[in-house]
Amino acid sequence: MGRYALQRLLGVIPLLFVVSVLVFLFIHLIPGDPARLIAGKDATLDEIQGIQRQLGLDQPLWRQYIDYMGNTLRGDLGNSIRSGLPVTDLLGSSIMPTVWLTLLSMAWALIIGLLIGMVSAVYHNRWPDYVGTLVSISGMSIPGFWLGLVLIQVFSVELGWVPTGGVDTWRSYIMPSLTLGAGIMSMIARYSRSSMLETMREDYVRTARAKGLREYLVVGRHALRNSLIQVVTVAGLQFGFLLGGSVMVETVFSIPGIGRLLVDSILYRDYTVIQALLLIFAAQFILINLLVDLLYGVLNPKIRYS
Amino acid sequence: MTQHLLEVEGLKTEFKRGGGSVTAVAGVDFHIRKGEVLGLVGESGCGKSVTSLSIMRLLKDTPGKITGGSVRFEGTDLTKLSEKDMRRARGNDLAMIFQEPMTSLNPVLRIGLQLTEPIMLHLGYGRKKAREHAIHMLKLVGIPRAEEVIDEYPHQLSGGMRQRVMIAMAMSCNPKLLIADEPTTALDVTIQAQILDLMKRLKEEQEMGMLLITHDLGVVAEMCDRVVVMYAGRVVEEAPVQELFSNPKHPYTKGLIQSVPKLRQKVRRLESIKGNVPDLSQMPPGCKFAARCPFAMEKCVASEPELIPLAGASERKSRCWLTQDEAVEGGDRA
Amino acid sequence: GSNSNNNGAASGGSSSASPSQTTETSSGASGKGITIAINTNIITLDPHNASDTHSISAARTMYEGLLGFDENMNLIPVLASDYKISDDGLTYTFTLRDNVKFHDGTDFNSAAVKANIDRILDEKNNLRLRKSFLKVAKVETPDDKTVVFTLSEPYNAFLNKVAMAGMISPKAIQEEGADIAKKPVGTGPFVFKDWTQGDRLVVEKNPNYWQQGLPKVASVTFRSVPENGSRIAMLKTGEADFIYPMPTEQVSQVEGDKNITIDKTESTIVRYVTLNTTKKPFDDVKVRQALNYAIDKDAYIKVVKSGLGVKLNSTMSSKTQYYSEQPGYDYDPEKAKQLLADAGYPNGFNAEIWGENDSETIKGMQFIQQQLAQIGVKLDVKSMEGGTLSDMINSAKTPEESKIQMWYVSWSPSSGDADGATRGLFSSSMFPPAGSNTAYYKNDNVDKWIEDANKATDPEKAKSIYADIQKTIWQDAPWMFMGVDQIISGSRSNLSGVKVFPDGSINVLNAEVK
Amino acid sequence: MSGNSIGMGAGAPLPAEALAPEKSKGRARAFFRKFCKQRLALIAACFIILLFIVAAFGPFLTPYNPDTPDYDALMKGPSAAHWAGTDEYGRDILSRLIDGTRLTMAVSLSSVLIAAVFGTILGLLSGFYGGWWDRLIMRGSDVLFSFPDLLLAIGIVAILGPGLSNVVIAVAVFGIPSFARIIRSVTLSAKQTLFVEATRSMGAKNSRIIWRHIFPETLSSIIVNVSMRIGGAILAAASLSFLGMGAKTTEPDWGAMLSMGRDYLSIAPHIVYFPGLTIFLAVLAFNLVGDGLRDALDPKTKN
Amino acid sequence: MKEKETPLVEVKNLKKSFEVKKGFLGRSQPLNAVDGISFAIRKGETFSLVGESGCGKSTTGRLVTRLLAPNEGEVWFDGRNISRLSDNQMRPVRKNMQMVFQDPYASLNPRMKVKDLVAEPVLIHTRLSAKERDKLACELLETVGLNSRHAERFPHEFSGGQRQRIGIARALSVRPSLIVADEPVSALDVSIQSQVLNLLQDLQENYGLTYLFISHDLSVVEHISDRIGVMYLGTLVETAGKETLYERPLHPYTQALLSSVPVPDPTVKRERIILKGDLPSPVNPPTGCRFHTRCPSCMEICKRRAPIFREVEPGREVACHLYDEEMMKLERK
Ligand SMILES: Nc1ncnc2c1ncn2[C@@H]1O[C@H](COP(=O)(O)OP(=O)(O)OP(=O)(O)O)[C@@H](O)[C@H]1O
Ligand SMILES: Nc1ncnc2c1ncn2[C@@H]1O[C@H](COP(=O)(O)OP(=O)(O)OP(=O)(O)O)[C@@H](O)[C@H]1O
Ligand SMILES: [Mg+2]
Ligand SMILES: [Mg+2]
Repeated sequence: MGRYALQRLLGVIPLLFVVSVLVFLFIHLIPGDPARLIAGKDATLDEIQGIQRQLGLDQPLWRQYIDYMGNTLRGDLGNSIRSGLPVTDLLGSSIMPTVWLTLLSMAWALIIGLLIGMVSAVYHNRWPDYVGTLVSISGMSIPGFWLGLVLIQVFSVELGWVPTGGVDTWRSYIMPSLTLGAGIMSMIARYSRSSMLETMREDYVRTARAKGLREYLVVGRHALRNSLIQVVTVAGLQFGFLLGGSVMVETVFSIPGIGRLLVDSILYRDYTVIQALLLIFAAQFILINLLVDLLYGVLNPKIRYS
Repeated sequence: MTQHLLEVEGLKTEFKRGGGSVTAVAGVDFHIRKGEVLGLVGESGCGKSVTSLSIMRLLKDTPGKITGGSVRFEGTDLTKLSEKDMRRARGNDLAMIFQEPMTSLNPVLRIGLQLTEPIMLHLGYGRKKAREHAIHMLKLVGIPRAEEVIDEYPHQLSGGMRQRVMIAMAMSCNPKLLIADEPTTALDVTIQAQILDLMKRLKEEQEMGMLLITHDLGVVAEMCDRVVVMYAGRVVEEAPVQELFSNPKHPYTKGLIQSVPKLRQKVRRLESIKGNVPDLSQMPPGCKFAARCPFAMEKCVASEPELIPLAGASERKSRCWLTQDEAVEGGDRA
Repeated sequence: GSNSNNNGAASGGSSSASPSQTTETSSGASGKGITIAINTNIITLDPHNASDTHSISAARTMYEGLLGFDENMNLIPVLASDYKISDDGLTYTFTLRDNVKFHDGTDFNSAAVKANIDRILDEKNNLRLRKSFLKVAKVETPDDKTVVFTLSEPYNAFLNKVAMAGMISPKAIQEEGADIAKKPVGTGPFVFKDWTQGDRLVVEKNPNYWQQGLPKVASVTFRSVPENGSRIAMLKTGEADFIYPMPTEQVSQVEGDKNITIDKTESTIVRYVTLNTTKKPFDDVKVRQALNYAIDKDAYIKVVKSGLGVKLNSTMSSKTQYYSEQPGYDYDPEKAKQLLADAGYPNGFNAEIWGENDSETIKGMQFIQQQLAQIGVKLDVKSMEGGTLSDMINSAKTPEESKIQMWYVSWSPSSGDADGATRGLFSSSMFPPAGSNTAYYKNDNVDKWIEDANKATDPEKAKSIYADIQKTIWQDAPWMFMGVDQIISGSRSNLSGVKVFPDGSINVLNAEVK
Repeated sequence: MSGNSIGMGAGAPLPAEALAPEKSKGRARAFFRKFCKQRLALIAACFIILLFIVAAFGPFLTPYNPDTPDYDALMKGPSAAHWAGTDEYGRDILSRLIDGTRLTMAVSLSSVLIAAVFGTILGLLSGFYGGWWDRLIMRGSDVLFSFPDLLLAIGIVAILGPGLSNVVIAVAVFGIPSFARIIRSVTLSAKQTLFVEATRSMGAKNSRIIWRHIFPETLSSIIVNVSMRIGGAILAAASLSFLGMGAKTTEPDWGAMLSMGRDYLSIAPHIVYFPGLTIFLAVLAFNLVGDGLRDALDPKTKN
Repeated sequence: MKEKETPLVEVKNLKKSFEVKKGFLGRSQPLNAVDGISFAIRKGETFSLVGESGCGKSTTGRLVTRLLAPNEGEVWFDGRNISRLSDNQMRPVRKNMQMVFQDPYASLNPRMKVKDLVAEPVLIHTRLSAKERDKLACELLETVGLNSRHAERFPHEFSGGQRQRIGIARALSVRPSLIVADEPVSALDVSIQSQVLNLLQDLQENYGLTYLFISHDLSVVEHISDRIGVMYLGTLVETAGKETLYERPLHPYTQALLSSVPVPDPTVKRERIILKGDLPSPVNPPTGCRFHTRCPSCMEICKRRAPIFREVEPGREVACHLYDEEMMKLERK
């Protein structure tokens, strides 16, 4: 397992390299001059050129890339163009809120989604199935920012149950993770429903019944594990989207996470921060894929043992 | 008359399909005695599996439903049992082996768990004792390294081994009746020979009744005491195995036996039954075989003959107008 | 005569910096902290490098300059108790206040001031404030309490710039280096506690603050809450004691709420549309005037600003130095059509209007589009992301290359000075990319006056020059003059003393929780 | 011909009908029957058809001019005159919703179709040819996947300038990698099918195998995914609007209406509720139809 | 004599291995699906390959038709080495070799009409117009015992046997000289199976076809073949004419195989040779003779050295040390 993981991780390096080049080209292709944006509207040309010199933005692109890569490889992500703060500081403070947010979203989305999926599958084409389907499809039809705003209006302003946002207590995370998880929950519910339905048609489920097992064992032990294998893959992919897609939720709920950091950095063309963030996104995406594969192996002995 | 182990009478199973429903099994009668192997043969789709699933009441996840007849097992009608009582019987008195050893075992659970499930459930053994019993069963079906195999996953075993595991599982609670639905069809001949050998041996040791479903007449000839031939959801002939092969009565049975290429038979051309099995949803009114029957008469197309015991032989029945005259006078018509 | 402290240095007549502590109570320090929700992140805590208002607000809780602003953007003495300006306008002499200590315990003295100015001027540091001090030829410290600045040429706005420069402890500058942006050490009423960029800044009461009895709250927390709806929700739930900006749309809703107080002030932020005077049809002054007549500014305030704003009556806000109100351009579509016809566009014309993509700007552009449609001018509204827009504007190296036609935008002079509200926008040396004269407005008189005003050491003279400038530009109409923003903040009713100044910075010195 | 009687036994030749029972309703018909079985999906499909009609004839259906402001009737709640109330400019929200249908549908449909076309081509190539192609395309989609959507969107909108088509492209680009992956996996399994191997063994060119045999296999996944994704595209476009990167800001589109109106949530909620509800219903409908299509096209689900 | 003897297909020491990943931890390993087999098929003859599942029959079939490229060895078709041809060069050759597949359900594209299915090879290889193709398709359908009225239908409307006829019609459409039939009847019911077997025999007579017939069913193979090759784990263990093979199997595997076939006659009681154990994995096959782990007459040498596949009597080749006189001699020493 360890060697496999290592192998996979090493295989990631070229990908990261490609990503870094693309990212670099891409963000430099986007119009907008960070020097001008930082300097502000009333800046003089001299001032702007000074900033460009200081940041090395007057160098040819390839030179900038080499410098950047050199520093990155040395573990120096540089300083934010906009605030002058070390990029590592910025990342350090914004990663955890996003990680918590996504983990919590994922957790409840998985639990509820699987539950709905299972109930839907067991009561296939009966009313619990219809209700489950409706709930799950509704979950993916609501715009996230809208759901967030409504939740705040109802649960914070009207009822005063939970804080409107921030990251002060675990209670601050309730609404954001509800909002963020809604779509994923729906996805998982739908995938687990269809994969459960498929699994329930398998021969070994019939075998389990032929043994005289009770229904909950048939479903819970024999069908669920097998469906999980497929659901995990979907959930893993979604996880990547979660991390990247938390921008809106972080904005609505004032969570100082990497999503918001990214938006801000993009708006100000804070190249160093964007580059670092994108490498993190890429690495995270790859890591999650790897994790999914490993989990896949844990759940699926065929892969684990052969 | 002595009580049979299993008595199936007028069993009828329908499937919902589209708007209406089709009758996959349309009034099947047969019986199995203790220690007897009954073969159930017939073409694909004639209702063999549905019959066996109906007996086990395993139609839950299909659109199928038993709509008539009775399945008496040691006197009790299984079709009338509550789901709970039926669960108690399944895996215990009645065990089943399925055709596909590759897919009938749960790929993500260890052999041990799957084997001990029915043992703990029906025999009430503890985990440890159940495991010992499971190992014993694995040894019984001739699996080498039983102690290791029990902790492995199905995909680590070959097809033949898996089918042995399935057999061990089915036999683990000393069933009185074993239903084997094409247990060797998916296996290679050399492995099939091993498995058939094993089943024969076990059957003799355990004294249980067996319903062996197959389309391979060779297997029937080797394994069975009596044979029931099905066609289009109906029993068309029933006979002791020797007589079936030496003197088939129903034209379908005849055609079937003649169309099988036999080793060292050296015929230029094979006989064959023309045409195809009729579609379940569009059954002709008369004899279901009439359209393919070389001896079909007008009568055959018009009305369907009944399954009638034949005179001169014990336990012979046939569903054909041609053999009606051989019928036992005043015999107990089904 | 010598022009000393035209704002009355000794008196501290404004409420904000009043050293006379009549209101002093022990309960002021009762351990209450307050939370202020703002709409963007605090970028840096380096007072010499902060360019956005919230960073400036944040820095000002911990840092003070020799001078400061009151709530009308008038200059007031802070760390300097007095100052003198020589007649030639080249020498500025500041007398420093006694007994002021930095948070790290070191003394505030003239050496500290010099160290700060050196830091600002050091090219290596590349600080935003540097350009404001480029005219400083030398800084002398004849004694501990006196600092003398000598300028290379007269600079009318110099005092405003001095007011922008917060004083950092020289020891901290030495020790922290660049990290000073994360760990501020100043003389201000609050001491740095904790800062997570993007989330919050916490500052605590400075127990040794030189103004007796201040501050009256134990701590101040700034939280960045970008979403309008969330910010107001926090105010309603009491999670925030003060929010700025208060979303204009929501004002009417909370106005009846007795727990919430709304405060409105006119700002220095002006909103306008620049018209590229080098491009047809905007090269004709009649067309430009016609466009100005075509806008119903009352409706503009009502619709776009939810009634919270005032019409722009000059090139700058009334809160800006040397403001002079101009008459005219009342809503008159008939006259507008007439002017257009006179200019040879009886059927109007088509044009593009550019702007950023925030909802407020989009709303404004839509409004303008609707209004101009009445006189036959069809606008194509192009809202662009800020960086892109800036590139679109600044990629033209000469007026001929410029693509810009109309740009709906706002401007606020960073230190409330008239030069800042004029030069960059109307001087012909400030065509993009050098500056923000996106109207490509060129009037030789105006160019000359801008230089003259800058050198004028007499405020009265400066005032009259700026009046000429404003009048001329108003008539030339290189802009459509739209409105002046109101600064609207919301606070819990039990909080007083938190003020937003016309430049948008938040002052918490007098914050008090009842 | 001699073969004529082969295997037909001695009896008289049977009529063809007896050989193969007449059930040649065709797959399309069967699919339609299956689909109509699903009530929810059917209702949703009707709703979508309605949307298309509204999109086509929008300008003739609006009770008011959707762009005419009425400064005396700002943010009025629903009434007999204005069924869905008026917005912050006093414009009739219902008219704007009707008018916005066209733009919203155009953006979402075209972006999904673009994604589908490119994703399908890439998926087919990558799945069919494997090897170098496959690695390139899949790594490419990895890269795209690991690129945050938002950056892509901003980047595209920023590079190409604002405007409808660029939002379409931005939304489309998100969709390409997932389409490519789905189609790739379908292609991989279709490639394994015996009938594809059979075609190869006949000596067919790759192009023929791909377009005649594999592409039709992927069609049902394409259809299902398109219908599912349209909902997602509506949401994505709305999210772009939320971040200020929407389509044309002056013409109504639902997402822009929703995101521009959100500042009024607590004072004039109808400004947000109606666009929100419309988006919800439309996305729901597309998802339900997608679900229904999947069930109807899935050979495993019997009736 | 030489000219006459040129076989239609000649396979020389053909090898094919697949890279298989062992789990997700392991490296990929070669799986020698076909490991050095040689045989020849004369024009007009039916040559059959039998063996257990996974022994490489289908792989051989796909190598012969060049659906797979061999790792080693050569395939000669009609006097031409086709094992190194490119896809493009191979295309015209395919006109002369067509395939019939095991699964009549999966080998017909469910989306195509029967007439299009049947005429697809014609479309690929000739320039006939659509009309001519339709006409040809109808003729072909009649040839295989279907009706021209079936032409407009879709495959799902047919039963398994009928579909297999469609598959055969398709293979016939370009008048190939060789038809490779991979388990063409094993998915069919016995009653239908015999129809198809008869059809294949008739077509061979009428059109002078050559068959490479792949099956695991010894009875079927005996019925249809002229010569038979028995495969075990990627190698040929014995080839012989039908008569000799069934009368007097030489290789112990062939013997066991024959004795394992259940005979549909309850009166026959045979002495069975029941092999022990399972088929070893082709990823790491046993050393020496591949069959030695299950062989009832295994000797010492079998474990060490692989026997050579050699002609032991005219038209008969075996790979077994039992028939290896020199080896036997060596062994005795
Ligand atoms: N789940 C199901 N849903 C609908 N119809 C079914 C189902 N299972 C079986 N049938 C129908 O019932 C009939 C009998 O099927 P059954 O499986 O019993 O045949 P069989 O004799 O076992 O054939 P085989 O030899 O192929 O296993 C078939 O026509 C089949 O279409
Ligand atoms: N594309 C492939 N990739 C990897 N392994 C393969 C591939 N094709 C075949 N094999 C392996 O090669 C061996 C021989 O396969 P082949 O299909 O030729 O066997 P067969 O004799 O036709 O078996 P069956 O009777 O089951 O069809 C098997 O072990 C199989 O798993
Ligand atoms: Mg069956
Ligand atoms: Mg094969």
